[in-house]
Amino acid sequence: MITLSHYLALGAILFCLSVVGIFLNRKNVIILLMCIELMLLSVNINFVAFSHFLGDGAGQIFVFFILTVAAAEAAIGLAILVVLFRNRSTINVADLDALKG
Amino acid sequence: MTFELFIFYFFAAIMVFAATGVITSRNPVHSAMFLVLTFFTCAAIWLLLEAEFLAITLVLVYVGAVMVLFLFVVMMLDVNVEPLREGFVKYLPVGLLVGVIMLVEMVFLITQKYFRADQYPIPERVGADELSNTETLGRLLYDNYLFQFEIAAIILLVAIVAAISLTMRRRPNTKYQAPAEQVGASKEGRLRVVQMPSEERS
Amino acid sequence: MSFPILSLTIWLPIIAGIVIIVAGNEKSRKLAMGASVLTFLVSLPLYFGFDASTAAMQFTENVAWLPSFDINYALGVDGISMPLIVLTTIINVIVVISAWEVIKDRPAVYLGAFSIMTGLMIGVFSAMDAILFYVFFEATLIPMFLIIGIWGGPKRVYATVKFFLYTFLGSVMMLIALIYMYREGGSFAVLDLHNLILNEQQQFWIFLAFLAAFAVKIPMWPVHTWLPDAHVEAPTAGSAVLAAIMLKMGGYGFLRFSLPVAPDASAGMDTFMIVISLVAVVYIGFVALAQRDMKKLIAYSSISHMGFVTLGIFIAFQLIAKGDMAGVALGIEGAIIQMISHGFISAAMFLCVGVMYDRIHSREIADYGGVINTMPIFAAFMVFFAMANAGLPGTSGFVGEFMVILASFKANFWIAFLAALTLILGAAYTLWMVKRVIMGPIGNDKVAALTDINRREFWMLGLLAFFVLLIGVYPNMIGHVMHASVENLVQHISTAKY
Amino acid sequence: MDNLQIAIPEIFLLSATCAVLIIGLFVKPKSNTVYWLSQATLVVTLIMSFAQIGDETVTGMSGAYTIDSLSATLKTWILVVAIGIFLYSRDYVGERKIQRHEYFVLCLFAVAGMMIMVSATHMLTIYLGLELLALSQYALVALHRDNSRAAEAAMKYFVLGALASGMLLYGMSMIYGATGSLDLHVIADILAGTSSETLSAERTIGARFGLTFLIVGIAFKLGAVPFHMWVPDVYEGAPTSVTMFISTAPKIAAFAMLIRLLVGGLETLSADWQQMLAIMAALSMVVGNLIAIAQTNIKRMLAYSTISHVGFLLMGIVGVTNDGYSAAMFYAITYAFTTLAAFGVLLAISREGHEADTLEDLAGLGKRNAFLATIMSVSMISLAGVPPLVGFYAKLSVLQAAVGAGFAWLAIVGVIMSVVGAFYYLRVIKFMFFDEPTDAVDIEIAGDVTAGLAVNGLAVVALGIAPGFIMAACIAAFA
Amino acid sequence: MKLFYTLIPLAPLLAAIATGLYGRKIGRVNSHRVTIAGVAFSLALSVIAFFHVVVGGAPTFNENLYTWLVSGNIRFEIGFMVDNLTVMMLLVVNFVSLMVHIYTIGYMEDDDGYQRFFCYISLFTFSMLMLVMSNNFLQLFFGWEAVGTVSYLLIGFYYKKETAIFANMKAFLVNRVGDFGFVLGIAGIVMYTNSLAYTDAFAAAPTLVGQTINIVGTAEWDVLTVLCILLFIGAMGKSAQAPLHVWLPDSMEGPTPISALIHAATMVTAGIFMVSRMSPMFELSETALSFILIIGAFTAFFMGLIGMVQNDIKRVVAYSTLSQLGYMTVALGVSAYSAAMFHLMTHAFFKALLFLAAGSVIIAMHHEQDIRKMGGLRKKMPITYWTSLIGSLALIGFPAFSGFYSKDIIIEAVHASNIPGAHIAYWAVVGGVFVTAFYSFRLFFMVFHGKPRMDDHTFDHAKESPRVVTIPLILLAIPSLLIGFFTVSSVAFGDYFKDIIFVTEAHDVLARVGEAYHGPIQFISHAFHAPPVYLAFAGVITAFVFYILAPSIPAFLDSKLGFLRRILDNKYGFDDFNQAVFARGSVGLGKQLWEKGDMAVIDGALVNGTAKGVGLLSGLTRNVQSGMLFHYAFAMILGLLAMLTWFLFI
Repeated sequence: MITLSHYLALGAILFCLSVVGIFLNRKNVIILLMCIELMLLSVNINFVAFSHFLGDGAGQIFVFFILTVAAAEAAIGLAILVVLFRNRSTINVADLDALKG
Repeated sequence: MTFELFIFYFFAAIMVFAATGVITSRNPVHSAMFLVLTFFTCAAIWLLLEAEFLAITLVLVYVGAVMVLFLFVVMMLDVNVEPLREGFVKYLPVGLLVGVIMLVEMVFLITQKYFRADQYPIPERVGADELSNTETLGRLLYDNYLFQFEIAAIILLVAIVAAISLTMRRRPNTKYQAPAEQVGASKEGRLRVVQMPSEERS
Repeated sequence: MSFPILSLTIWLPIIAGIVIIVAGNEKSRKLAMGASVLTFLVSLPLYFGFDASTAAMQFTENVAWLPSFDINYALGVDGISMPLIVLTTIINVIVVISAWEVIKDRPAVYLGAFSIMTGLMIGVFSAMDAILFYVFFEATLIPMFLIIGIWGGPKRVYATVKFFLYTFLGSVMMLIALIYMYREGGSFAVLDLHNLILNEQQQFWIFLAFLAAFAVKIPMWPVHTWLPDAHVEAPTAGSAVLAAIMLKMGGYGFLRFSLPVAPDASAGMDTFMIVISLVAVVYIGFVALAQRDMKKLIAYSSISHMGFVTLGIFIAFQLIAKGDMAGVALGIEGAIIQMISHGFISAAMFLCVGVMYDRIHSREIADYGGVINTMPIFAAFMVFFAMANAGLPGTSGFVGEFMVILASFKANFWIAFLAALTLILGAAYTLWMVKRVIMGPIGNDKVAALTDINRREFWMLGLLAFFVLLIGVYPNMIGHVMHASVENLVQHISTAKY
Repeated sequence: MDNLQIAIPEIFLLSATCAVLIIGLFVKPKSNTVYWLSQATLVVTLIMSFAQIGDETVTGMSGAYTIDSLSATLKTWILVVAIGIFLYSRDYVGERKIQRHEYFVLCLFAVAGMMIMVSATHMLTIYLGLELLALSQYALVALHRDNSRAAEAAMKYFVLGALASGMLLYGMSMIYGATGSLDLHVIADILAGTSSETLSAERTIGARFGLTFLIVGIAFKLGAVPFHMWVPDVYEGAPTSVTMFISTAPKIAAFAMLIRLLVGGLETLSADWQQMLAIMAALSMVVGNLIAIAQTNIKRMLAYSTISHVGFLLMGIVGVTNDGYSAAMFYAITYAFTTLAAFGVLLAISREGHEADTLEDLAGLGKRNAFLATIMSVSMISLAGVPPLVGFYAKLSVLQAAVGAGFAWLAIVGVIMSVVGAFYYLRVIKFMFFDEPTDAVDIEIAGDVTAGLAVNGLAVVALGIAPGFIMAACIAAFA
Repeated sequence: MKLFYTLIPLAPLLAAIATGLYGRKIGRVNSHRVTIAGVAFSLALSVIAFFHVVVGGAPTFNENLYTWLVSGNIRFEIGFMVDNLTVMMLLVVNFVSLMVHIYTIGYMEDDDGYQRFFCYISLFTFSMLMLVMSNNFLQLFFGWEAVGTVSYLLIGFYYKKETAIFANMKAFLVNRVGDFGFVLGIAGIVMYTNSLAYTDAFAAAPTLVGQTINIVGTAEWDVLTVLCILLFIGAMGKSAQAPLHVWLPDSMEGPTPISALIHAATMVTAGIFMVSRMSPMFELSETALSFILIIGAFTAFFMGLIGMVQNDIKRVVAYSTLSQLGYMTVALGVSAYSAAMFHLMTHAFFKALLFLAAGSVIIAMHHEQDIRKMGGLRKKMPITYWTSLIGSLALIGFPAFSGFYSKDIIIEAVHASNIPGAHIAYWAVVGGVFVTAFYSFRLFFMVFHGKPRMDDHTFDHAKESPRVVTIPLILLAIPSLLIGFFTVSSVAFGDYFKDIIFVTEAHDVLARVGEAYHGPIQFISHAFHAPPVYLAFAGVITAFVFYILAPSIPAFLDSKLGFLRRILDNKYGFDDFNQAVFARGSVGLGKQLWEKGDMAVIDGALVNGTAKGVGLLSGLTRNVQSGMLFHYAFAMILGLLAMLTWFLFI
């Protein structure tokens, strides 16, 4: 039988993977955006799982909104990416070091 | 192991694999494709959780729209894939260490009794009163969560405004016609009569 | 409530200061003069209307200010604070005189800043609410910071930042202590803090916190190093006010807070305090001897003299332990008189240096010599103030030192011995400077071209000389007003709090 | 769906913003129409919000939205600060290639997001308000499209912001899972055991687990160490007007979010979060003040200063007392308009082709324009916490809260660090007053901006002398 | 009477203020008129007081003028005590001061600082009067310091002279060393009596006998001894007792009139006066008396020796002053206070005379002070010559001259005393007689006899000084000659000091000496039975031989005993030692403390070090802000991880 813990663990694994991804990825900003999508996915899994096990629809509603916002976020993120690329001709993460100190 | 569990593990395994692929692929296009795979398996797992509406939405909205957007940008920017993931190996131990410690801690906490089955009553199907998952969500959404729904709409509006204002630009050198201006041209705007003193004859 | 005379003395100069700044450079001098004289006149009823027979706070005002914090706008003076207020208003007049034609760069802002600072300093001495006290205490830093920074010498930025941070660091510790006591006692009223029951541990930490604030301000060795820098770089009047009044806030703080709030801790720490006071007297005395810059020398001499203040205050506990209650008052009153007297003398000394600086633009002793030849009247003043600085009987400089030495002898021979060394050291560094600067043949062409002091400078120095003499000849003028208050303080600190 | 009227200011604001958005398409890019319309929108919203102060607490929208004196007061201040922001940034934006139309519209959306955050008592509403604010801000930072630093800042802000909201969401999911509700009132009741539903001890621990992630999200929004890394880069990279926007009003909103989540929902778990907040507060004060010393870019310096002030703000919260909360609220409000004045001056001395963002740009300002220099000094001294300016009372109140709650060590760290902090604030004054000007160009400021700055500076002084009424409002918010 | 006595010091003070503030306006003549009138008025009042107190036998006047300060239970008063002792001092001070005032008119005739000088000497007179009239320690100390200050001003009167301004600073500082002890002594008295009034202190003194004070380690010291020695340190400074004598010879840089007034007749005797005044205390501590005796004996003999080799006319007199002060101190040491006071009085007259005479010579020599460049002035300056002779004879104790009585009594008293050290002291004072006679007449002969050694021009123009100079000489010569004769019976042996000076039975040497005393004439004849008179003759004769008959002898001795001469020339190295150790040592120490302590350690290491450290730390920590997005993310993740771990384990 699949327990709540199974889903939560899966969510945790995804969460950690995305975290590691953000840390490891030093080349491409797009991958970072994808990692964030992964993280949101892990949250969504949690919400859906809780919603299911609590017998409460609010969790699923939350997921619905997260999906919406994530889409908006992706749009803005990619727009920024485009602006960045136009200015720098690169989306290399390691090149984003003009601001520091 | 029940069949359900098998299905769960099956999709979970693919999902973890795909997610790993997202963060390790050299080519962003591959990453995107892996992400698509992740979403698909996730949708499958959500089906296990009886969240049909969300599972479908995930595929439609995410795979259908968001990921396409990603791929579009990847292609548009045409970033060369060439440089190997320098530093990847160098930072892998640290990243893995942190990731693993975090994972261990989280999983340890999650699988502790806090979230074990005995804490949660036997799962009931959402909206047991004969309503489908979609209908249940719909009622909730347009009844209890209308306000939030409106806010979400605004957020999307912001995204539109932002995306357009950030990316749309008139190239300075492109030539285009402006009929309104052309029609509204008047001689005052075009012609200037200059008075000059006549030159003395020498 | 009677006529709010304390509020008037506080706010009159502050508002006048703003008016001066707004009015612009043209009118600033006359306005400042009027304001300072008016402030002085307003402060006079404090002295003449003072009831010397009681230790209770007088001229009190109490208005709820920040009810949510339990902070009140509470003012009042007793015999300890009242003379300091009058001192402040007098020095304010002198500052205006001193700046009259010397300050050419934005005089309105300069005079306005001094005027505002005067009000704030009076506030420090009259605040009867701990937070109000703190507010005034800190607020005085701002105008001084600007005065040194804008009108100061070449290294002014270093000096003024050092001054600000040094004193700021000290006083924030005091703030924590005040808040802590509020937590314990539920009141910020100074008199309530006096009666707050605190155990040994609490008193110890509170004492240390206050010490951080006041030791820096007064300043005690080894947290004195901001003072020479600040003095050297400050414009003349800035040095004068700094030495004459700002340092006194430290001494006043000891009397108003450290002692009554944490009497047992003060008693426990007395040896330590006495030792560092003596270090200030002796060590700094030697250091002053080695100075080549007149202002630095006077600054060091100030530190040394302030050593007498702390010595006089903390000798009290040794005497209480011995059961000699008469000496307790002697030491504390000596300390207060020393503060007042030093207010006049140090201001005078700095103004004297300023008079020379205005003419030659150097503070180096080596750049002078034989000033008496070209500035005989000035030289007379300078020698007079130097003698006062060296503690000559008949001048105010003697009174406090004498009383403190008397009190310390009662406590311990060696304390008195070391303290009395100032008789020699103080005379040595002051007179040596006088010898090199004032006496002798004309040192160089610049000195030869000097002109003697004008009327303005004469009045400025003359006024100070008058007060120096007055207090020297009849110190009871100050002494009698502080008796009851000091007795009360002695009574308070001689009984353990727990 | 009930009690729609409680959201009237927000509804008006959003509707008006949409109207402005559309009208903006039909006006000439150089006209100030959009600006005036935006200001008018804000003013009307301000009046509406102000009218709500003192009303009794009403919760509506199925428990998702609450109007109480906390929210009404904070909204009022957010709007006041926003009006100032618009005023100061008008000419700055106009002179640069920043689309002023979109700028004001996005700012208005962000203001709406803040207002939603302030009133939200439902985790979903909070999230949406937060995202509305955040997305607008990301866009605003990048709005100066030709500025590669701005783009970099926006990218960093975006990635880290998304990461933080991911963590926040994770925490929300855990709390939802543990308590079975998203409504913070319900959560509070369940956790406190005052609800009909009771929660097993184990599930309470689950909520605590979620709390950890929640704090990350909050701390990120506030900019507390170690979740502060975005702050300096974004402050420096963003156009100054946007930096001003980010550094002022959103802090009030973030404070509100903190209060709604941690106090409104999870106060029962305060034993857990107060320690964490205390450590973050200490770290913020130390790191913020320490690194600020080394800065030469004034925007970056103010960024680190912000971080340190967040530390102070948190100091008020750790006491877990109403006094402490009101102290922190006071801190947030006064911090916002004090910083506003500082940025207002920076904007006033910037001009086309010249950004005033290094300390050297301020050199001799006292001689070039004594008025601006005075406003800047007042702001700096207030931020340093020197009486009698308002920053002192803010510090006093949080210190009092911390000491009262037994966090004396934190208070001592705080005051020592405020001395370190005083150094760099003084350095600004030093450049303005003690140094000679390097730039002789006259500074021209519009009359209304002058008036705005004057009022702003005067407020910092006057509230220093009589901070009573704001303080009373803050106390009333938690009464 | 209060007002009456108040006027005595007030008159010169007012005169001083008048000339000080308005000197330029009222002019030179009026300046000296005002001040002379002030002092004369004061003198007249003193005379009245003399008749009132001494002749009329009025009880001791002891009243407070006003309360200076009240603190605790201690009242600081300003007040006067007038008794026989005071009156004697009043007369001496006012008389000498008046003489000096008059003399100054002539001496300072050409000086720019004419008015200033008169202001100073009047101020000095005021200070000295305050000192002697005081009825309490506070006022005593005031006068004590005030005379020191005016002395400072006067020594540095020629402020352009490097040596003068060095000398005045030195004088003040050395005096301050004495005052340092003095103030501690006063503090001690306050500690034990809680009062500053003489009467209280004297009344309490017997109760202090046997009490001890712990000063070093566990050693218990007798309170009175400690207090008396501390007070005496003050006297050592003011009365120039070794080793605090170093300022006096240098003080000769001042104009001659003040050398007469301050450094011979009045200020330097303040110490002697003070100890006599305090006799009820000193008397109770034999240790202190012994200490005084030794110091005095040392000063009397060894300072005299230095006088033998000095060539500056004023310095010779100055060293003679040192030596004579030593005599007085010795007298104090053996409890012969009356004798000390007696010698003080006679010495005041003849030493003032000698100084003024020297000044007169200096005027004639156009401010040349080296006696090797003088000689043969006897004919040129008869009045100066004769008055000098009287002064010198008085100084060496030539029988019947006033100095003879006082000095002889002291020698007798020392002889009769049996306190520790009296034996050595006796030989010192007896030896001192010869020395004194030698250098006094060396000076005398070199100046007035023999061949003129100055250039002809100077010699030709040398003439007797004007009347304003000579009249004071004559007026001073009279008491130098006679005062001893008239007063020895009452002052030294009689009951002039009645109860004022207190002497215990055991110490009462004067009573023992007095047993053999039967009037002044008899005293002279009695003196011929003892060595001092012969030693004085011997000294004069030796001087005559050395400097008139056979001037080659000194040169010969010089070549043989050069090292001795060098020791004396170096004044036993006191000055060099002070200069090297105290002066340079202090400045050096100050410099070290400043540079190493203040600047390096406190400011450099601690203050700026902290600032630098913070700056450094700041520079380091800002590197954490690397600009790299993944680092930022990593920081957040680490933060989260830390919080999770915290949550897990706590």
